[in-house]
Amino acid sequence: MTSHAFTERAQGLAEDAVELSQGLNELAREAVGLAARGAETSGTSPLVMGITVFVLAVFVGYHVVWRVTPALHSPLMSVTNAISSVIIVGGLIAAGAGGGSGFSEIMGFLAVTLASINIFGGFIVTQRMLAMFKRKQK
Amino acid sequence: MTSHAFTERAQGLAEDAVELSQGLNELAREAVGLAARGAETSGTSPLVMGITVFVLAVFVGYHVVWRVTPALHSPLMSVTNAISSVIIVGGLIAAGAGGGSGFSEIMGFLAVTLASINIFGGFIVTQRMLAMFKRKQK
Amino acid sequence: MDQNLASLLYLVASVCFILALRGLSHPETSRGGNRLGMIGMAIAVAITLAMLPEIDFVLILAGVLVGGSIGTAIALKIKMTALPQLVAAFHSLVGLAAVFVAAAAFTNPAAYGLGVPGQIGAATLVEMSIGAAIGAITFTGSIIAFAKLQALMSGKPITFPMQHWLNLGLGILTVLLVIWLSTAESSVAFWGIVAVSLALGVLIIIPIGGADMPVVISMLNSYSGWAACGIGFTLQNNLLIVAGALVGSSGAILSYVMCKGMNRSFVSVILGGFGGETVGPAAAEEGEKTYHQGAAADAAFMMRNAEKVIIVPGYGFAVAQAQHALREMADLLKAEGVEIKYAVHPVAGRMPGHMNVLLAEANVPYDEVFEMDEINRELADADVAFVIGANDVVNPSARSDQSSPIYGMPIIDVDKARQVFVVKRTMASGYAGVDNPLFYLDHNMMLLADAKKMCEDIVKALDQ
Amino acid sequence: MDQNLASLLYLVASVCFILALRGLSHPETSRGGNRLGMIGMAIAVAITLAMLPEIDFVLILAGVLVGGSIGTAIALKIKMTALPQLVAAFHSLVGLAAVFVAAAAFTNPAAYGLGVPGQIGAATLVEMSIGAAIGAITFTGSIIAFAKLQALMSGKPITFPMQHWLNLGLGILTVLLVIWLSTAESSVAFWGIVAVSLALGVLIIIPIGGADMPVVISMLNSYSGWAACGIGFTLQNNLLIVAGALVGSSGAILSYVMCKGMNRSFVSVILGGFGGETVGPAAAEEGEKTYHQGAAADAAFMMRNAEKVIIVPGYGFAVAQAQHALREMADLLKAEGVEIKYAVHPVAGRMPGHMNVLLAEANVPYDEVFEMDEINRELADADVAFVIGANDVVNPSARSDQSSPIYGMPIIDVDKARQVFVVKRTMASGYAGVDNPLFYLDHNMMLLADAKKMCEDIVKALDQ
Ligand SMILES: NC(=O)c1ccc[n+]([C@@H]2O[C@H](COP(=O)([O-])OP(=O)(O)OC[C@H]3O[C@@H](n4cnc5c(N)ncnc54)[C@H](OP(=O)(O)O)[C@@H]3O)[C@@H](O)[C@H]2O)c1
Ligand SMILES: NC(=O)c1ccc[n+]([C@@H]2O[C@H](COP(=O)([O-])OP(=O)(O)OC[C@H]3O[C@@H](n4cnc5c(N)ncnc54)[C@H](OP(=O)(O)O)[C@@H]3O)[C@@H](O)[C@H]2O)c1
Repeated sequence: MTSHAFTERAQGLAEDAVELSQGLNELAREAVGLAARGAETSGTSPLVMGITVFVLAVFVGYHVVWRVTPALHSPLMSVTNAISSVIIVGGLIAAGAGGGSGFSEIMGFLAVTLASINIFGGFIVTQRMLAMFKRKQK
Repeated sequence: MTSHAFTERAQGLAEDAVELSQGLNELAREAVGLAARGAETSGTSPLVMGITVFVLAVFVGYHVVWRVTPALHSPLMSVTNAISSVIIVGGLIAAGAGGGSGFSEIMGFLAVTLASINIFGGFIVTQRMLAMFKRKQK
Repeated sequence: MDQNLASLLYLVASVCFILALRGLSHPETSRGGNRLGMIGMAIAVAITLAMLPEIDFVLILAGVLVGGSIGTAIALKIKMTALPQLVAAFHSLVGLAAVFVAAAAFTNPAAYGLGVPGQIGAATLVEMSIGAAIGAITFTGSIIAFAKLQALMSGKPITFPMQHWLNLGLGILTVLLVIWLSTAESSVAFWGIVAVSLALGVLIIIPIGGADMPVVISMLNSYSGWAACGIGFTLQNNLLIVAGALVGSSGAILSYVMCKGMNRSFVSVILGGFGGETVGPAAAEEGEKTYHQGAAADAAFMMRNAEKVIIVPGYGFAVAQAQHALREMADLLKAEGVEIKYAVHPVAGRMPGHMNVLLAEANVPYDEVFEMDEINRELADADVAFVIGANDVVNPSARSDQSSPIYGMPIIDVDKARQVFVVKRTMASGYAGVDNPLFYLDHNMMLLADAKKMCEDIVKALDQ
Repeated sequence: MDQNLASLLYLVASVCFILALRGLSHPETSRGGNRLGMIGMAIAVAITLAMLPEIDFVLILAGVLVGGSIGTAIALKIKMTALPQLVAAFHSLVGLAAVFVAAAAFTNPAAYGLGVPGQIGAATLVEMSIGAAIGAITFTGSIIAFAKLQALMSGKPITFPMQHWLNLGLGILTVLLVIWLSTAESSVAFWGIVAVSLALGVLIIIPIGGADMPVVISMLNSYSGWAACGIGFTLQNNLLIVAGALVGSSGAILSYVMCKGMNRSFVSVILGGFGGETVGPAAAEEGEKTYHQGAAADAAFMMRNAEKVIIVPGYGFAVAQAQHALREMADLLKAEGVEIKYAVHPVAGRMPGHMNVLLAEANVPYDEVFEMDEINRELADADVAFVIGANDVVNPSARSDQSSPIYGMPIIDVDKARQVFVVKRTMASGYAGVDNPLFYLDHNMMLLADAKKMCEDIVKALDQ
């Protein structure tokens, strides 16, 4: 191969490579665009979805609670107490995350402990109360 | 510049270009992965979100409708009739889409027309009925 | 417009719809509620238009103008006695619109952001076909209901052998077509689903008797809601899902209320075949029993001298359009110091709340109108119970006669009043086709005449 | 586990919670409801664990075991009269748990899929700090409420000049810190928010009188729900949002019910300073008026010969723990053919539904216990109204005396009964600090003694 021919081939190769890289460049840009679009057309953001769920849940809560008979308002307080301890979910994630910093694990552990007191305490005390409400024996 | 030197430079360039294109390749792959991940960690699919909204809305509907006074059950029928015509939304999209096939535009037009009959008819007849319900004059 | 902003505004519209229904918990708040419903609809339309990339206004404006003016004209002209038919007719339109929307989305998925034809997701296709199928059933079903109520078609149940098997077969066929559609996106499958569902709508409703149409209408009301939900899932639009769920539950609850008021099961209504023969059982024993027959003057005399009169309207009152005449009669009695109350049974008439609307139309204040449970406590104190065009809802055999087909249905205890008058044209039985022992009681007097005519005669007698 | 499956199961748990509250609409369904609540919680925990990429079970098990056994032990031992304190104590724990979760998410955001420290989104930071702030306020606020109810601290309102301005200032400071946090993700800002909120919780509750604590507890109940919502938004977890919204509305509605029952505005309760002086106005006029005083034997004689006795328990009944003695007394009377009914005012006692739980504890069947509106229709027919430890809720000046601070509050009309007995220890006034004209009526007899002691004495007198 003459050096000239070699040079030419090398140049051709280089040109090819540049072209290819340009193509790839475009592809990458497209992919990034796609990623952005994907995030966008998955449409509504999680925050807005959360708000939708929240608003509907407030309506449900409002109506359900107004239907609770006044005689059971004390059990209502204790059972909602237990239910609000569902934030134990947040504690579990931190307590169970192996790779976390020690601090966040301790926070998680404490959250799980406190929420557990509430969950067990709340449901059991509610059950004790409700078990006492009896109809007249006939 | 000697031809040798030239060749070397060309080769170097070619190698660079290949490397670059490889880098880009990786980037593109990463971007695609990201796009996929983005779609994934946006988390819950729209279908599941829809089901969530649906379940809560059924609870709301159940409670709200049970609170309707029996005296207003006829207006309830006509107003729900109007409300269900909110599918006009679907008709508007087809009727207004410039680039659509003629057929889908006609479908859209018909949907908009029918839903409009219902919306206007339903709300107005409800209003007529409700306007008649009067308290005793004192 | 930003998708998030649009979603939030759609949420506002959903809340408007919820509050519109909540307003109906009391007549005072109901008008505001209806206005909120309109606002919600306006928001929904505005947001949708603002979200479109480019708008072809011509078709939209044409559709809204044509539809809007037809709707307005009908709503302003319709007589309150024709409400059941009107509602049935309107339902059919919603159903058909749902079919059209599904068809538009199927043929032009790009406009809805659902991809290109041939590439629509399987889940989307299923949602779409649910919307189209329920819409089609609602359409033809409501048309049959309309025809029966408007007497364009006999109210008699149309039954034939293997009917339920045929319906079951068509149902299975629909499911198969949906599967085909979701795998192959075949347009034959799509239109097949629509065609089969249209047929199903007819077949489901024809075996149901004309008088059961109110339950059917509520059921179809419910269906139209679920169709909207189906479209909502297709378009990933929460507003449609919420609105559809509201309407769906409303219709279901109304059907339930009616069935309970009639003491019949929903299934037995839907399986049909009820209400064919109306006069049968009554005629058999008629000869043996005796009843008192009276004239307008008797009723006028007794009521003028009463302290408390309770008026119980029923279906015949609506048929006779007697509301204004009755109101006039009540006014005269009130002027003479008689206390007047109206008692409305939950299934009096042919539609839930039917009597209330008619009484309201005649300017009867709603605080003079009482529900069954409230008034039953007072009937023993009433001097006169004036039953006008009602029959089954005051039939005491529902309380005591275990063999009666309406046994267990709660009734208005008019027989507890000191004197009862029953206004109807003949001694024939009512909707349920059972004889009414009330007519033969010693303290009851039959006023056999058209309800409106009788009220006018009593007014004349009172005037003298 | 797939994210979508998890979301669906979380939805199932949400529905369980909704149905748990719905069950409370009737005592019969309430037990099943409570069980559904437990199932919902179990599902929530199971799904969360299944979703974790790798689990360190040690800490979790330790937490659940320690917390669970403490909670169970407390719940099994607690006396029903100490319920208000118990609920307050439990609230404080939920609040603190919310703070811990927020702190964990702030320091280890990766575990929650919220990015890496220093890169948390601004919206997430705001949601997080709302959860932490409300949680911290709930924590300290509930502790103060607990201390006041348990008498670890004087129930007197603690007020000082500029108090409300200080609270306002701290509130504004919190908002500024939230803004700082969301822009700079500074951990100083985060802990600052927590610290200021802890202080706010104390400052908001100390000016409120001990007897207003029930309203406060409900309000804090509501807060704990909103805190859960805040965390739910942070973690994009719909279950937390739904559960939080349920609890939030429940607490808000209970506060409203109590304020309406007391005819006071929520704002006036929260601004505090009420309930400091309890005996003031009563003492002034006491000398002038005369009242009949009786003994156990008088009450026993009258009630034995009565046909219908209506028993009205109040706060003193709870304090004296008289429920079992009262029940014994009622049993003896029933054995002699006397009809016994119990009347519970919506704000009798110190907690909504307080009296109902105590009566239920003493095995009084719930269908003998009536609400105010129901029983007020019957009081004129009652031979004896037996008021035990109640005062404000039977004070007739609420009906007639426009100058009374409790004017307009609905009351149980015991003065309409033929004979009234009031059991209390002294002639002092009740919670609202106003004199009670009922005591001086001619057909009323004061039985001045501890409620439990008096019931036991009446039992003895009846036994003879
Ligand atoms: N409201 C609903 O939503 C609903 C839904 C489904 C079914 N239903 C059913 O409909 C029935 C309603 O009971 P109802 O007591 O209102 O009506 P009904 O039992 O159907 O009786 C109506 C009576 O009115 C008389 N009548 C008809 N036209 C009259 C006229 N022009 N002037 C005077 N009287 C006339 C008829 O007797 P003559 O022919 O002798 O005059 C008939 O006996 C119930 O059986 C109920 O189950 C109601
Ligand atoms: N239930 C709630 O949710 C709630 C919430 C907030 C506020 N409140 C308020 O609490 C009040 C409740 O009314 P109420 O009539 O139940 O109670 P009250 O008005 O507080 O009166 C209770 C009475 O019980 C007497 N008493 C105390 N200990 C006693 C004992 N050991 N034996 C016998 N009597 C005893 C007291 O008189 P002596 O000291 O003379 O014995 C006192 O007058 C209302 O003013 C209400 O607004 C209730």
